[in-house]
Amino acid sequence: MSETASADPSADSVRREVRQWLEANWDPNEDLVAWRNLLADSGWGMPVWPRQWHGRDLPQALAPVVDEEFARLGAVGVAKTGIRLLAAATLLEHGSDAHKARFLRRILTGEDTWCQLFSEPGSGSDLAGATTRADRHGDHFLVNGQKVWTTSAHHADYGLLLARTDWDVPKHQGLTYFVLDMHQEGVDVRPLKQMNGHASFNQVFFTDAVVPAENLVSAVGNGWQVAITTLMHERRGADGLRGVQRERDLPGRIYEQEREEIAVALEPYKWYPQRAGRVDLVLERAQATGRNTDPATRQEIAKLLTMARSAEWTARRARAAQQQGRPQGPEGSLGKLASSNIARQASHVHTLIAGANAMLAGEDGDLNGLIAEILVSVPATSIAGGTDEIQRNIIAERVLGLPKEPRMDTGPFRDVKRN
Amino acid sequence: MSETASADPSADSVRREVRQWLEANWDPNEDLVAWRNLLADSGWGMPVWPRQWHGRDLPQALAPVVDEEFARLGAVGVAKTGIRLLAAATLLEHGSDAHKARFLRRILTGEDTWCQLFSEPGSGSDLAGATTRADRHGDHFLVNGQKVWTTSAHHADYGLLLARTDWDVPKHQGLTYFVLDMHQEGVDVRPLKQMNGHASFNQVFFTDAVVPAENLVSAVGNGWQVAITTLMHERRGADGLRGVQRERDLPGRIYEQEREEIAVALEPYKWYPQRAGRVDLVLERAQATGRNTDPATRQEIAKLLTMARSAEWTARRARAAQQQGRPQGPEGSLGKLASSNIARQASHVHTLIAGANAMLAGEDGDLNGLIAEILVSVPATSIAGGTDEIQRNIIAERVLGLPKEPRMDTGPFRDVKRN
Amino acid sequence: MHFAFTPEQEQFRDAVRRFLRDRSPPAEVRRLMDDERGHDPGVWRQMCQELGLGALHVPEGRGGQGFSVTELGIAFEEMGRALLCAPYLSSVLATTAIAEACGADEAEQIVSGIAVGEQLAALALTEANGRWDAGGVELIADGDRLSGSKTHVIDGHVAYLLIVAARALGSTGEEGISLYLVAADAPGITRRSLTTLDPTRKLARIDFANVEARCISSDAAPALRRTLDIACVAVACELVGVAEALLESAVDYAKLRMQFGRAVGSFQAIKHKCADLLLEVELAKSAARYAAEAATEGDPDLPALASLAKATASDAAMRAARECIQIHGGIGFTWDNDTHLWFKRAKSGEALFGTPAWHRERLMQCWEV
Amino acid sequence: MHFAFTPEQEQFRDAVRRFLRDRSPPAEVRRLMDDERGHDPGVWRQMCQELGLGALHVPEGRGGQGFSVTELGIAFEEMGRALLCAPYLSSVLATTAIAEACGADEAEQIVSGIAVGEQLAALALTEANGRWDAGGVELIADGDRLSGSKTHVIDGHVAYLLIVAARALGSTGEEGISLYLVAADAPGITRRSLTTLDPTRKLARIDFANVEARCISSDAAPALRRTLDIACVAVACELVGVAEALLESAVDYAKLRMQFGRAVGSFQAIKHKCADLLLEVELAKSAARYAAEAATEGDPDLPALASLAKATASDAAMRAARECIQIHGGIGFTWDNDTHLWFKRAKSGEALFGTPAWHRERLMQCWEV
Repeated sequence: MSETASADPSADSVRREVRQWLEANWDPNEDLVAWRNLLADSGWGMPVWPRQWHGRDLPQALAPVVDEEFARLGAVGVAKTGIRLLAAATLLEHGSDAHKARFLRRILTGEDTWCQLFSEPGSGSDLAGATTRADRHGDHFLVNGQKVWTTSAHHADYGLLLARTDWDVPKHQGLTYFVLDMHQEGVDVRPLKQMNGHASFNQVFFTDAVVPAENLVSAVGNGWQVAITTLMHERRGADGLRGVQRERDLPGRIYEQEREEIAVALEPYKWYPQRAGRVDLVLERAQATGRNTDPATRQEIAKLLTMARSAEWTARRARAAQQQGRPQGPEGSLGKLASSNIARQASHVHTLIAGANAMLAGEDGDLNGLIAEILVSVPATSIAGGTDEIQRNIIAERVLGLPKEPRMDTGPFRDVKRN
Repeated sequence: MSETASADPSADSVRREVRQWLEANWDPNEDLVAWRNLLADSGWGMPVWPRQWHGRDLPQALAPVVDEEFARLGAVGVAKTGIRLLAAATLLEHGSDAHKARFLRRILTGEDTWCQLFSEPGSGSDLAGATTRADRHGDHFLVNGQKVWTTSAHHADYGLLLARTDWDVPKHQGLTYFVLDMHQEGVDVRPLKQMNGHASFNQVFFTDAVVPAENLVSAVGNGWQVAITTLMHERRGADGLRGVQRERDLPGRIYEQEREEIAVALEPYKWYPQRAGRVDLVLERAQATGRNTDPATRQEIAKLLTMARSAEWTARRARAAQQQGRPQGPEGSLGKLASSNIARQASHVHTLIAGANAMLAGEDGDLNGLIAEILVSVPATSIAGGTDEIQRNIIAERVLGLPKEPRMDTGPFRDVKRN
Repeated sequence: MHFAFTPEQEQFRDAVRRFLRDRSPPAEVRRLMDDERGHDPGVWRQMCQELGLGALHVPEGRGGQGFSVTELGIAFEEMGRALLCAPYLSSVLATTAIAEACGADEAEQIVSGIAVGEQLAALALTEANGRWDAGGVELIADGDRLSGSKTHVIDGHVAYLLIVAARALGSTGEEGISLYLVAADAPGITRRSLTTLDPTRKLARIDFANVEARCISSDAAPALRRTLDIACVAVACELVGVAEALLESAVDYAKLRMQFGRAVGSFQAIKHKCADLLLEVELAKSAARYAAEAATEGDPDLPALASLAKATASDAAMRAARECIQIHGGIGFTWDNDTHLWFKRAKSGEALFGTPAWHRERLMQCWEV
Repeated sequence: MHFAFTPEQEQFRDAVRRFLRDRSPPAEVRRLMDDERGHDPGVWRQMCQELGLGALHVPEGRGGQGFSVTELGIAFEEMGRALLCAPYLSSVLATTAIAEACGADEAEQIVSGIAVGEQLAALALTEANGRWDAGGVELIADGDRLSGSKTHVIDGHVAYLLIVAARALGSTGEEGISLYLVAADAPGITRRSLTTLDPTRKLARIDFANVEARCISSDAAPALRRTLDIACVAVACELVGVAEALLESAVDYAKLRMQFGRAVGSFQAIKHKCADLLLEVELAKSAARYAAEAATEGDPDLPALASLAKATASDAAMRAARECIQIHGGIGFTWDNDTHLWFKRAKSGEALFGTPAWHRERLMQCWEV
């Protein structure tokens, strides 16, 4: 069975309908937000969402048809950068109608940017061990504590906040899920510099930051269930690169605005390709330096390319299986683990190829320092987004069905050992 | 500081004394057992043992002086093959005077052979989980159950038996340590064939095997402490090859008898060198096949030789540190883990060198099947004598001081999950 | 390129798996590995006639079943899982070589006999130098007379029909390589079973002393290349099956085996080993299936993809074999435990048609690195 | 061959360790890595004058302290542990080259200035081709005039005395290699600091345009070989120190860091990683110390042992660096955590004087495999 979408009886009618609508409405000189408001009104921006909330209730299998028609005309879609769609998916599933009315449209138009306030210095692999506290004071909560690894916090309007409201119950039961307004005095965002010199993430400090009770997304104490929704959507998006990138610079006001939006959103991610080891550069570097004639280096290159190609084919097998209607499993963890191995091997190969020049960086380094940046960025791959160890646990327990470890953190959270 | 023994004030007098005694008594045409009885009487066979029990109370540091004098004349020592000296050390430390009087002399003369009845099918890594039971019936115990991995059980006279006498206390507290007479109807020894076709070990089945109460080595329920003594002595001996091997075939009746004894004792171990990967054969095989000209194979050979040499130097560092008086630690586990890695890499290298011939065995295989035997013997290295995983636990906990895992087997043994 | 099987392909897999579960359980594998022939002729005929496994991927016009290498790969995955003892790999080598080297009519005539399981055939290629390519052939064809020795001939001890790669006097490299056909009982042929590390795959040495044979192709290097590429893909799929069987066995044991009051599979040392192994097996599976699809679709990159698949699947199978023994602990290296049967197949598969390192170098050459 | 240190050697180690604990804490490392010179001249003079580290292993008759490479190795282990920023490796290269290449009197005169920390010297060997051997030299000596470029010159940006490897016009390979001495401010010399991956080890590029220099050896290949062997041993010891520091940091963190209600070091994934790392570090330590002893004892196998040590220590240090970050988790790749400082030293040490793969091949050549 091939990868392209199967022929569904209604695919043709959907295609006709969206094509007609786009031909009647699409204008590359429209203002970006105005156009997206039109998309939100029509439901064509998020066709699989419910009709009530800016969608058209289309089955997932028909979404590619709509995408194809947008692509055919080069029509811009709703905003998809950052974690906005994780926020939207979480609110659609767990938010009140008031939340949906207030937040969803501006998520789609790109007017509001969101960030995810889950990880903490003391709870990295163990997200449910969060110790940022939210204490009720009448109609609002006061938040105190610290989050970390928060991409885009410095220009986010809202944050998805997981905070502890009860210390006397087991840790998963004492968490609550809020929407937090980032524009307030009690929120202090500071960039977090990495070993490669970039600052892709932030630390966020809360000092009596205020969340009105109406911003509760979960019931009090029920935040972990909501967080799982967010994490599930995050993992689902992890098999490929997110974000729209147009093939060429198209003319028109709306494209200019979209390019600017994407540039801002991608800024924190600019070292991500380096982190992945830049497998694409290996052959040209080997040939340019003449290291392609060294048999030991050739073996290492072959191992790398073999891993990279096999991982790509594995991802495509998983996607094809999904298109046949099999449920998506934790293959994301396999892909993530493969990426770590590939990045590590790529870094090893780049070191072999660079030889003495592996000691240089910046303008003096190979490819104007890019190779050095690869060498000092790769170590993050096996940690960020869930360590290799966590991925192996997920694979072993959820795919292979191996038993869990005995737990030491089931009592009241107050008594659980933590830093 | 060098490796040779330090100059102790009394070294010279010990040397004079043993030399005089040997010159007066040593006769290569003596009968082996008769000579060893003389050694047991004189104390020169085990000079660091107590005077009361066939020794001379010499400090460990002076033992090499005695060895050197024996070697100078080519004088045969006491029997040392198999696990007899582990048995002796355990009895010296925990046995009654009656045990010592009954067993020690015949251990030293080689008249009695011993085996170790610890491991069971259900308790491999987890020795203290033994389920072979010993139930008291008046003045004796009846033993039922099964042991495994018992080297030399088929010609052993006595076994060191660890058996469960109490199922209602935590597992380490319900074990008792016995001396079991192997020559009885209730003991059934069967060879255990390995994947390489050899049978170096036995299974031992007990059906109402009888142990008189006077053969209790530990107090009832205190067997684990005694077992630890045996295991500690076993680990101490693990850094090199045990057993005496004379450089050449010396003439004389006593040498003939000794050679026969050694041949019998070493028979179960004949595949051990294959298990270790036969690093010594690598260079000549690479040169004989011309694979030494293949750069990828050269890298793998270099990695192997580097590991092997470094491991050897590490063992010598540990020995030198001991000679400086530092206590022996769990370096044995480091050496064991290194051996696994070396054997695995050696097997890999032999496969590369053999090429297509790696598919052949027996007379058709390279070196008359020896290479094939290496390839199918190596997997045992990382398991037998304590798996790599157990070694890593020991290294991490006892050398690096990392915390232990939570235990799931601390309750009454009856309730502990087991196979 | 297809990344999922069709429902028909899945049904084919189920049929092969059911058949093998029934006819090739471990006890039968143990019986046949001690059998001189190394297979059960009745079972093999049944596999040919009921499942079409004798020449599955050969075009119908050339005596085969007309399926693709994709289906061949499915069959090999299953045969590896079940550790089948049967002349299936020798049949792939023989039928592919004939289908590639002969004209359609002749191919149909020869292949159809093999396809129904009545004739066993073997490709005699490798010689004392241990090479698996046309360039390594040293056996001499002087007119229609063959002189020299072949070794590592898969099922060469039982095949009646021998397809022999030979070299014209004075030629070198891939030039002057012919394929000859000769019955195994022709005068001047001596053959002898070799003792193999893996007793489930039998090999033979065959000596030719001025043996009269019939030339079926006088420029056979391209046919041999294609044959070996297909055979590498088939063995890669087989090794994926081997690796999967070992992984499943390890995981099953890790769930059952208790030590220290817990299933050993709850210890991260074991758990993470299994996770890493699953990743490696899944990557190898993708590589082997992609190579099979590439052969099906006539992808000119097949030589590279076949090497990539063979190297990856070999490494995965050996790792699975080592780890499966390790996870079983002591019991894992005993004769009565089945793990060593798969271990030995993986080990012999590592050397068959070239080691992983050799295939990686070939991959780099194909890709002109 | 000695496998344990003497009490005097242990005392020497303690003295160096105490000194570095005091004068090279991480904050000082961070200060000096942003410093243009890359070291604190006062601290370096003190190290030379109090601890004798400027020319520790050079015979007294040639201006050194007359200790052996064993003591040099001890110092380098400690300097690696502390990630010292100082011109100690450049001093080893320079003083060894001079002691090997010059007559005793001249050597004493030059080395003694370096030994007391008053003169900084650098060996200018490597060029654009990135090679670390005499055979790679392309810079031309035409009479007493040097023309060409050197790069990756350790401390070349601050050294006053340059020892330059040059080639006679028309010579090839290891023939025709000379060593020249020239002050860094001589007319025709241009030098420039290079941006380095590891900011704790500074490198420079130095261009020579018809520079007048003094020849101190006209057949310098043997001296350069010996110099590089000693330098490889020294760096191997340094990398052992780096690896040990990283392992200790990882283990300490694993004991403290709680996740899921337990110290992460109680999880086998972390625990076994640490155990494997300890083994690799101990093996590397044995290899580096053995090579140092071999240099001390004049073992003719030194070239092989130096390569073995360098390859092993590089691999151990890089593994320790990767695992130390991994065990720290997210915090491990932040700038404020110190791990990356050691990581970068390990990474640059991997490439310095040749990668591990290059040294393994050299080892095989030395051993005539």
